[in-house]
Amino acid sequence: MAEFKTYQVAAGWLESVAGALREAKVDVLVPCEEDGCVDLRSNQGLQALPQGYLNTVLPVKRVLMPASEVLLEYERQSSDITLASPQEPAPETVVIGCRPCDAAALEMLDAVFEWDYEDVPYAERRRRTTIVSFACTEAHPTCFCTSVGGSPHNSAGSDVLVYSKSDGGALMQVLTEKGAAFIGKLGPAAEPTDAGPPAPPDVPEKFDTKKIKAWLDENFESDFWVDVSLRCLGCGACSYVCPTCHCFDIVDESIWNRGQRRRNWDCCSFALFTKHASGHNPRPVQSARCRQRVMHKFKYFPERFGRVACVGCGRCVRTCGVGQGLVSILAAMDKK
Amino acid sequence: MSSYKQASEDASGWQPRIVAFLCNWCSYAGADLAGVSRFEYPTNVRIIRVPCSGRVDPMFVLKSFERGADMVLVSGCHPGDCHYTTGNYHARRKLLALREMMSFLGIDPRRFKMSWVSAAEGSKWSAVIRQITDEARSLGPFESFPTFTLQEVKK
Amino acid sequence: MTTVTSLTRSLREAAAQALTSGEAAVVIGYELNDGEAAAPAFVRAPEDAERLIFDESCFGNLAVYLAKEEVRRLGKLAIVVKGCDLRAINVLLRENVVSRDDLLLIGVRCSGVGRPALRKCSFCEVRDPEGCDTVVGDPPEPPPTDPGKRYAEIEAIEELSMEERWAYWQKQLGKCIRCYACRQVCPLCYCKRCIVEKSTPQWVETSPHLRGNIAWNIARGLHLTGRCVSCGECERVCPMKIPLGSLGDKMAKLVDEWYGFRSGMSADEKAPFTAWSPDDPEPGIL
Amino acid sequence: MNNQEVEVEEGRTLLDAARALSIEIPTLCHHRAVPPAGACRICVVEVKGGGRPGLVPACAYPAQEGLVIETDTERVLASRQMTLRLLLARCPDSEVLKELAERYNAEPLPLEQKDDKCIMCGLCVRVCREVIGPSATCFTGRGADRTVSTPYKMLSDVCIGCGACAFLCPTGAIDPAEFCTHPLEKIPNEFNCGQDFRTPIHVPFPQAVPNKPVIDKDNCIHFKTGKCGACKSICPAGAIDYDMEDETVEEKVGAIIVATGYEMIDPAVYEEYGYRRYPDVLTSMEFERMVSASGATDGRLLRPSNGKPPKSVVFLQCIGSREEKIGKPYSSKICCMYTAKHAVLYKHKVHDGQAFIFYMDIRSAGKNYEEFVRRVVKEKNVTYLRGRVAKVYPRGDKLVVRGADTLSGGQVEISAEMVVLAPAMIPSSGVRELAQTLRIGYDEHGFLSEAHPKLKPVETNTAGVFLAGACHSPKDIPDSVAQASAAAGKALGLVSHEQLTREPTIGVVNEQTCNGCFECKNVCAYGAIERKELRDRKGQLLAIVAHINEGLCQGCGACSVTCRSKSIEVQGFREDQLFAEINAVSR
Repeated sequence: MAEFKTYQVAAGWLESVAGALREAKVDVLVPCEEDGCVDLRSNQGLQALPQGYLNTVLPVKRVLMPASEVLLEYERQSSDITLASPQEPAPETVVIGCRPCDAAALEMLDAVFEWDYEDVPYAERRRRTTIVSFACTEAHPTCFCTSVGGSPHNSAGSDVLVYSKSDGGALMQVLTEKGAAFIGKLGPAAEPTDAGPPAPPDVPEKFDTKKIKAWLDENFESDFWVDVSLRCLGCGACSYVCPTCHCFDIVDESIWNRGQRRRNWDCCSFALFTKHASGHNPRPVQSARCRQRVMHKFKYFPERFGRVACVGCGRCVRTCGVGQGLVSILAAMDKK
Repeated sequence: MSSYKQASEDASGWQPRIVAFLCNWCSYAGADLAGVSRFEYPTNVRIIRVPCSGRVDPMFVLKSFERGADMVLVSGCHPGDCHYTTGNYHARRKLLALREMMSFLGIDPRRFKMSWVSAAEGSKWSAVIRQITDEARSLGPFESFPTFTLQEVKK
Repeated sequence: MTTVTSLTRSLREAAAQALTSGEAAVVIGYELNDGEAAAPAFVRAPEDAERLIFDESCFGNLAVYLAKEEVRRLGKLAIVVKGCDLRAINVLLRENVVSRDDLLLIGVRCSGVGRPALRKCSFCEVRDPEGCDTVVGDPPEPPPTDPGKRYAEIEAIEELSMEERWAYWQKQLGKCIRCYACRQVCPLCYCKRCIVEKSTPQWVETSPHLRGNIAWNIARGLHLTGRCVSCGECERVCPMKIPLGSLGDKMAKLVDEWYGFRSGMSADEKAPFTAWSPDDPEPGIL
Repeated sequence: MNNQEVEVEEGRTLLDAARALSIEIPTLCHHRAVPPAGACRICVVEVKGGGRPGLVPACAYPAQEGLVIETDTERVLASRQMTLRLLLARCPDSEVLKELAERYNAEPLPLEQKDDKCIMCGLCVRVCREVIGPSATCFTGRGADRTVSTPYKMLSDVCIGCGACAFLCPTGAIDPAEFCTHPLEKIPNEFNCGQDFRTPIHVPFPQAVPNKPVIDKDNCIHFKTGKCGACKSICPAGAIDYDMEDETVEEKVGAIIVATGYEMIDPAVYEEYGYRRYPDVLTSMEFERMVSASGATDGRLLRPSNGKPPKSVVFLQCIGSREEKIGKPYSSKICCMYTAKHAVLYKHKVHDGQAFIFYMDIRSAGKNYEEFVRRVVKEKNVTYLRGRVAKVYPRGDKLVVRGADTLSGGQVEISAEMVVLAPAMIPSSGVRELAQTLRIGYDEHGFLSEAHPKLKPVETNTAGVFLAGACHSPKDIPDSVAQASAAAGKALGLVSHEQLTREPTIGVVNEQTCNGCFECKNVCAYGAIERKELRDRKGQLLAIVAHINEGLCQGCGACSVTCRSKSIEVQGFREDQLFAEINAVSR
């Protein structure tokens, strides 16, 4: 693997690179604020990024694994079925301004979607997407990346890691070939430098994943689950905003003999998630579903892929309407 | 499906598609009477017979739009004449609520019609259909609504 | 840590009393939380009543828990209700979701939640909950604005042209990711099977595309017409910040203007969609 | 009596005895309701033995053990003959007397003839005193001046105007109206279109079913004043009971046949025809009653204005029918034929009379109908004029009918003595309320709707309700009879089975998903939604859900739409079925 350098750019770099990329028909996604809601959009006008935004509402996940995507279209005539791949291949995409935790989450999604066989739609997009993440300059009380082996400067999953400067300039740490290609678009504006990154903001550790794993191994059956899940309403908000949650549902939307097969986000908190056609539901109550979510992230996933399925972005905590969120549960376990 | 399309197209190409839900006792009989009385009306209306206008769920109307209807009509007995005494009163409340919500969302409420046509009003039926077909034609295809569409499947 | 107000203190006493006397097996109330909203608390022992608080951070409409299976398993429920939450409970009583006998209502006199106070609080008519078993707190000061402003927010939308409204809602509903937080947090969305979960036929497509989202929000809006008590929880918990409240308000305004009906004001009224009058308005019917 | 043994109760009279043997004895002053007075002496019989022999009035003479009576001896006949001769001399025009006189070949005595009607029997006086009570009348004057009158011949305020005296008077000599202070309201006879009058107690019309008298409480003196009671005391069968009340009878029935008939539009709204303004302008119904033998004039056709037969009659058809603006668009169907009939009847009554008929078109479809009309035109030389009448106005004692004759293309002016209008048929008033109660449809005119114009002409949309006659549309008698027979057949077919076959399209609840909110109960018009408890094997209550009573449910589907969890399906109109239809028609 080649040696990658760190570069230095002056203010206005973003506009120029975005312009250059769009010239090359590349889809540029950056955080934009609308109705008090920061999200990744292919920002045409590209006004300056939202000031001091904590993170996007939805993680980068949604670029590579859209909330809903067409897998195929079909038409049936008597016995023979014609299949068709729906649309033109995923466009070249550059995501600028996501957070290291989101980028780090991509490695976990990669693990899932390339594990037993390659998930074509995901892999396609992954190959064509460059991730330019912005290192965090400050931490939110709900952040806990450090508790799950991450950090505000985590470079995992990113192609370029950007350390913004107060003057609008930035330090750019290239991490992959894609990253190098991205810097290439900046041309001479990007000068190599030996300057090191600034000190990361402090994110306190809130729990120890090893202790939690150990506890989970012992406590599949426990009143604890009922107690902590009483307030859970069973919506999918936490999973849908989670950078690592990747459960999906396959639906056919059809009219007569023609239809579309779609992959939509799904969530283990839904009662319907495990409901059988018979009406039987192996996870009949919310406590069982909450347990599943925790178990998956901190027991089953580690057992299969050797790392927890959580990057500590804190979205679940911030999003939950009833103050649930993983951290309180995990912290409680940690105390046990 | 394309075969039907051609059938409904005249020289000018596009023809409005109107889905009509008719109560069995009044409007359906009224439409039948229009037939036996030889009242003419446009062929753009596709009739679905229901026991009562009170059987028409707002979802039926919505689904018709999703499936590409340019206009939806629900027709029942005149107030006071419902075969089931109150079905059309319930229909009136629920379906007008739908229309109000459509309008609030900016979904053209003119696309959704209701009428009271009795079993004896064959002429009114044909008049209503002529009127709303003209309106549907002047409104043009209901493109603003996200209908169910597929790219042509490649063979 | 906020200082314990007299309201909170008397609330804790009421809760502890209910638990010690055995009138209730659990008190559903609010407790402190890192976020800006207090979290629901389920207090099962008198000494735990100290966890309970009541202040302007207590947005939540706890009535939603009355229909939750595992909560009901805990035994007889006592619940801390604001006047506005009580309206939802009235609907639940009417619809036989709970029976009044199985319920201990601890009402709190509320001067509005949120900093600044929520819109709904600025013209609240039910600051003093009626029909509770016990009510705590001092008589609240009257709301700053008059109830006439109730529908001011949606009237702004109604004034837009149809095309503008459509553009607005396409953008808003286009954001929906179908996490169903709105449904789950709604005290009145207690169906054993939501219409969106019915697949034969699939009236509402589950995919979060515009078509499915419009169907979903219209279906939900109509199912709540004449029932929604405008507690605003759906809008508060929506991760995509979709102004869902205005859909509910629109229909509330409709039934108010057409049928002189306001939901949840009492437990024995008939919902507009189950009532009728020969001379109901019928504009535009041919 | 007349050599026959007869036994009667203590206190009965010889007359009763004779009637028991059906021996005919004439009477005038006797009525069973009034104590006998033996005033007229017509009923005399001869006592032959068992008592003091001689002539005695049978009506008053008490029957006794061993009496021997002869009713037709020379003496008896001679006595009756003489009595009659005396009475005839007084009342030569009395029909009753003339008839009796014939039987006893009695000539009037050659005395100074009077033309009185009263035979001084005093029955009126007695009934008033002894039965009704007020004693309004009495005999006044003496000898030749003796008359029945009120005291001092003054108008009487004690007379209640019950008319019992007039009713009993054998010679029709008395009329309370002449001496009663409170004016006796005459009650128009509805059946004869008010062309004559009826008593408060009356038989509604000949061939009424049941053919029994009814008391019209609003006009009955007994119900108004508590007095009178004449009918009760007079009725031989004792059938009259003033305490009877109208009662509402509830019946559970398996079928209902609606046969509410029709009314006629009020022709007075068309002022040009002058109905109600000119007495000689009649409706066809009024004409019909007048020429009917059972009508007010006993079938004599007379001009209301002067009581003389009309020399010319003009019939106007389509009054208010086939008339979009102020009338009815439909054809009343029966007018062409009955007008032709009326023209014929007129010619029969007034041989030299002239009949004119203004018509729009002659609708004579039906067996032998056209032939009949042709015959009327040719043989009865009735003049048919195709056109409308513009105006009817009086000239002298006649009416001028001005109209257009579209065939000759000219104005015609006919001087008529009577004008007969054929108003449009309209449904009976109140039929709309009835239809709403029965949940059957009706058109904008109020005619009831059949379930299908071709295939179900007798049925309505509500199972078990059938139509017969003009409530459905204008119909003549044959059509009405045919439809009525069909309706009866349908009704019988329905109730003749052990079990009722029902439509399978009813609601069914999905108990797995029902929330038990019972909002469906609120919208069910049939009370078909019931509560059902779901229990597990141990009998633990799991849930209370809705259950639909198959017998009550009519399958309207209101519950299905109201159900938010979509837990109610209507068989035959299931959601997946309708979904498929929507897919099919919207593509």
